[in-house]
Amino acid sequence: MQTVANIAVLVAIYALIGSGYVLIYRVSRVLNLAQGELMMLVAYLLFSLATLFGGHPASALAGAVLLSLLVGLVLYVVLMRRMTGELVIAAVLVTIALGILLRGLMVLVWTGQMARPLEKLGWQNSPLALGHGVALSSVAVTTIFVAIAIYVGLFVFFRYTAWGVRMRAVGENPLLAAQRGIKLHVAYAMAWALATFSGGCAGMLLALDSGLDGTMAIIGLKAFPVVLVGGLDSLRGAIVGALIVASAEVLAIQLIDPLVSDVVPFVVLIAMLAVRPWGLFGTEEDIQRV
Amino acid sequence: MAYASGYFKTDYAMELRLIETRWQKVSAAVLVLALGVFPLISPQVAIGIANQVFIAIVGAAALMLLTGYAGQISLGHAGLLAAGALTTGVLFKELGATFWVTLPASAVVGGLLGLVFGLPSLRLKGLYLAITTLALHFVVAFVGGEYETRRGFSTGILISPPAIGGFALQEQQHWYYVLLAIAVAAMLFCINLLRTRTGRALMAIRDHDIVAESLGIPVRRYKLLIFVVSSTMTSVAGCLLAYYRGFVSIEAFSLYLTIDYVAMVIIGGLGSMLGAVLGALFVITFPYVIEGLLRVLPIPAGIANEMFAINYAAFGLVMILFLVFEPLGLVGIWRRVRNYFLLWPYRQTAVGGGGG
Amino acid sequence: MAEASDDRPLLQLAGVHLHFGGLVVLNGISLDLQRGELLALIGPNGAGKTSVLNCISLLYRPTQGRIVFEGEDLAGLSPHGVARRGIARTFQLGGLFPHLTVLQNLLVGRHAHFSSNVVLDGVFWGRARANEIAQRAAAEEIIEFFELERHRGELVSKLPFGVQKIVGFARALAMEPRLLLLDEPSAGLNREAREDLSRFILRIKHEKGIGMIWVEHDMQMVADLADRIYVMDYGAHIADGEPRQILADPRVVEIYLGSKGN
Amino acid sequence: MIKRSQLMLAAVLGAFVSTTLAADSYVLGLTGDLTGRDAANSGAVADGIRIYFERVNRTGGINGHKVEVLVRDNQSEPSRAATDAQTFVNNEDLLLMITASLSSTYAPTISESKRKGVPVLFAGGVCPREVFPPKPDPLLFCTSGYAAETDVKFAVDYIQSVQKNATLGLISMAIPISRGSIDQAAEYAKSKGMKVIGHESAPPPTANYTPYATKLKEGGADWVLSWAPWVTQVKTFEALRQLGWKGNFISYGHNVAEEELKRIKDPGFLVFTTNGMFSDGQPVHKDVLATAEGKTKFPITYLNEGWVAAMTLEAALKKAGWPVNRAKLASAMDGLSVDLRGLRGGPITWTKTNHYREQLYYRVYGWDAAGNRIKTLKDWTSREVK
Repeated sequence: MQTVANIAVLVAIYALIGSGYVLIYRVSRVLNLAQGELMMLVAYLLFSLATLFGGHPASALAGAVLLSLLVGLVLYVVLMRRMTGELVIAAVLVTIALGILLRGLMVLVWTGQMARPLEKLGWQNSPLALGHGVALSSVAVTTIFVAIAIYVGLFVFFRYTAWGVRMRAVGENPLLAAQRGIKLHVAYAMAWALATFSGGCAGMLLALDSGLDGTMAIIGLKAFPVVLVGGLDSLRGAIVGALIVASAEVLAIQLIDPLVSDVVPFVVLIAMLAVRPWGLFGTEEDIQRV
Repeated sequence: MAYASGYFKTDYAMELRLIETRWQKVSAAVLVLALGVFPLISPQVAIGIANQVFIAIVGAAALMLLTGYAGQISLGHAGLLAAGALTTGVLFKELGATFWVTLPASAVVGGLLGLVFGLPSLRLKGLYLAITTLALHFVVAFVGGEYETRRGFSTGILISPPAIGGFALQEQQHWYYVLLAIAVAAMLFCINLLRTRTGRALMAIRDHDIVAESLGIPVRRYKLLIFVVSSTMTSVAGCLLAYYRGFVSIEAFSLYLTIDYVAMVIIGGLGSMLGAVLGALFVITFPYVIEGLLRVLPIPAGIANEMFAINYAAFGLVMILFLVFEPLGLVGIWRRVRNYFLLWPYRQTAVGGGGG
Repeated sequence: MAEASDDRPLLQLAGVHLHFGGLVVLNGISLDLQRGELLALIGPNGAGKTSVLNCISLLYRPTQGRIVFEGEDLAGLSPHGVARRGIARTFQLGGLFPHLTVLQNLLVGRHAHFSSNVVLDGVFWGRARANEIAQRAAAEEIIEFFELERHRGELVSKLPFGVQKIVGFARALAMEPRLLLLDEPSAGLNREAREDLSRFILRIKHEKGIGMIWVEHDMQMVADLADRIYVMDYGAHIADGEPRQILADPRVVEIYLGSKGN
Repeated sequence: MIKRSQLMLAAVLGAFVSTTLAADSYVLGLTGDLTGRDAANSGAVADGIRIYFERVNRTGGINGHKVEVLVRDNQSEPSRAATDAQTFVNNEDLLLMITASLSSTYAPTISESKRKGVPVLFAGGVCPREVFPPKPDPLLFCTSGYAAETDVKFAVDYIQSVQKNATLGLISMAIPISRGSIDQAAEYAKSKGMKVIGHESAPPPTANYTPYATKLKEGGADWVLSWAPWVTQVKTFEALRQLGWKGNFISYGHNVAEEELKRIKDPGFLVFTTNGMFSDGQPVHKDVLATAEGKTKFPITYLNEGWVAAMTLEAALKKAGWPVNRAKLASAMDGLSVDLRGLRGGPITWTKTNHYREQLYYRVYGWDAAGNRIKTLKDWTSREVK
């Protein structure tokens, strides 16, 4: 039972990080390899805000959420906007370079030491007994709920709101969408803002649960096989991918050898690339398009 | 590409010369002289940097062939470098093999791995190909890591310097000439490849693979071929790196190394061998230049440690600036500067750059 | 080029069908082409003319039916194998390699005539060097034939569209084919360029004896040049025969008028 | 355009000049993980050494000569370390290299040092095999606290002295050195008749340690031993507590341990270490506090390891005298004994047969919940180094 709970937590983390990749890819066909650094940045922003407003945890959290949206927006407007129409691989490289830049800046601003935003917020990460001998930390439980909430929110947004539908249209056929009067740059900017927000949530929750240091960026990369297995342009795929990879990882730890857990996601990924390169829920023609 | 008037070609063989005019002969001679004299007058540190540049040129040229000319994007470059270094390390440690065994062995292993890395290219393009090669990188890293741990070489394998006829290659100066020769040979190989049938076929595949196929080019075979050629070169570079550094450790071949090499071909300028050279030069010397700059500027000692974060961030920033503002890379800048001086004193917009 | 002396047709299509999912693109196309014959393939947009060419050069695999070239069924070949058997083609939009010069584009066309390999190419030794010189001479003949001398060293992306189309034509001819597939070579050309094009087509037919399937919209050119016309609509055969007879055929007139009426 | 290139040239020349003009001082080169994943450890070592020699230079230097420490960052990446080492050994004036980073950087450093006969001091991270008796490498020396095999044996013995029939769980980080040591701990504990329930190994970036903790808890461990980088140790412990695990956790006390004990405040979380904590309140600790105040971004308790290295280096340079060269310094280090005045349980003594130390002194610290302070659970215990 505990194993199931552990899988659920890891699925939530991977799905949240994965949503960041998917949102940007789906709308603008750019693979954002700075996702790990962005979630780390948002987590550090939370840490700084928590230090500033120690007494008002809610305002620190709200501030961090707002800042995450703003960071995504600014990044698009200042940087990624210039990459529209360039080679896809050039845009991807820009995100890699952005990751390097951000990491250097974060070391400069926050040093490389472990930061613990939870303490600054004045909260306790107390264990919750969930019955049947299952226990999880309260932040871990929160992570599951946040992941569900964000995914439900995203599904509703894309299905029922005007801008959600427009963003989908842009993702499917930017030319046609532009002819219909949809402002491409607005759609792309919103995708970046949303992706930074949902990835940033993963970063904040991870930091609240077990602290924050330079390795978080690499965790962002670890979630990368998840979205590839699920399909780069599908939110549903990200959930299924997270489920597959997280289960494989946790079961490998539990049943085989913990050492294998590190390679498992990539083995799953290679198997998927060999059989169905566009992922479980991805769209096939993407391969021709890029 | 005759710069001076009064130079005429009288047969097709003349067109195949790499160095044509007197002006080109003079500049080539100056370059050879400068490269030859450099280690005699430079401090050890500078020779060390030059040596790293030479090895990087071999690796960057290999990646340039693959990505810049054949249009196949690979993020497995560090894995292939690791394969060469590891082959060298394993053969040296387990069998005491000499340089004359390890170098060809690395080439063979690289070639075989190239076949494996190339297979996905038959089905996948662009981003998906990049990701597959990335996944293969992790496989190589895992295998290497397990080997080192299981055999108890967890902190890396120390390798003795290569001995050529009883003469051990140890001094930076000696390495310099050897590595320079290898880098020049690699460049000549690539340039020759590109001006002949193979190179044209690669560029045709990059620009229009379906058309290339209907012109009688076996596209799949050429894709595999270029992966094998590029991987062999890369693996040889890995072998050289192992000997030059005197150690092999799988941790030295992280994803960042791949990024360094991708940066070399992008910053240098895709689709140009000169770009591979300039890119290698730029990426290798960049941290030293930044460090030198920071050292010249008055910086309080207390934040000395931050210097390295600045260096790191600056690398990211420069890469972004290149990608956004100079997609043609250093070669683009070089051509503009060259054309400016060629046409001086006449003001004219740059003419199409065919060379490189 | 070995002149085969048999009187079998150069190319034979027998009941070729091409389906994409539920969409029927070609519906039982059968045709014969003799050596040195110039066959014009006409029909309204979407009739499946280019698809016929794509089936012959194996860019599409026919769902059903046989394509036989010089007595050999093409079904077992790859697209580059078809090209090496002596079938060359041009593309509607040129299909040139934009980052290569005119000369390099032609040399790519001569790919199959080289006998070097990657190692020899890399060291530029022996056969590789001799090949480069010999093939360069061969390419130069083509350049002369198409009067492209002054564009020889230019990047094709910098050339006007009309010249690009000629280069595409030249590249196909550089392959020394026995069958040439021309996909709307005159589209986008002005009158003067069309006259040049007509001249080239006639010279190829008379001087080189190459069989050609020619997809064309310019009925005047077709009437002037073609030996025979093959009319298609909705992926099916409508009529074929002498130009004069076909262009007077009421069914053909109706297809063209009808399509204009739409 | 010209201006920028001139500036560039000046910068490059400047870099060379600044490394070659310092011939009237003792020049040392430090390569450390200043911005990588071990930055909290290595960066603090580098700061300790820097601050120590700043004071030495203010008060007249050593034998009348100042000490200059050139610092380079290797991010624990072997290739960067190789570049650093190469830069250092090619600097004719440089006497010795100090390394403070993960063991992945040792091979390149050792390889370069051998080429030019430059002595190396390992001042943070694990001591390499080459410094241990009976035949240490003549150029390699180590002051750092870690001793891998001896460490885990001490810890196993300690657990057994507290609880005779403990069921022992083990967790390492999936890096070779940590995995290897924990494997040794498993063997040793089994030979001592303990029940060992497997060896978990978490990869360096792990999003969630709960799966590992689950396995340890469900295996029935009442003691868990960890010898790994701090993150793995503390995150596994925290995950175990989240699962409601009630046992005791003993882990190696890196220089962050003192601050972490104060943060965690859990009587079941113990650290064993060779460095005394500042809570001991020795004069040397007060000295460090007074000297380093405001000069480092790290908590001052992190600096002990760097301080030990700097004290040892000062003694070595003093002994080597002036003028000095690489060989002379190396031979001065052979047969050096440095009193660490309470930073450690005993002195550092190097001999021809031992470039590590002959005795290791361990202490176990834990949290005194009633007194709300750090307490010593077991005082200095010495172990022979063989």
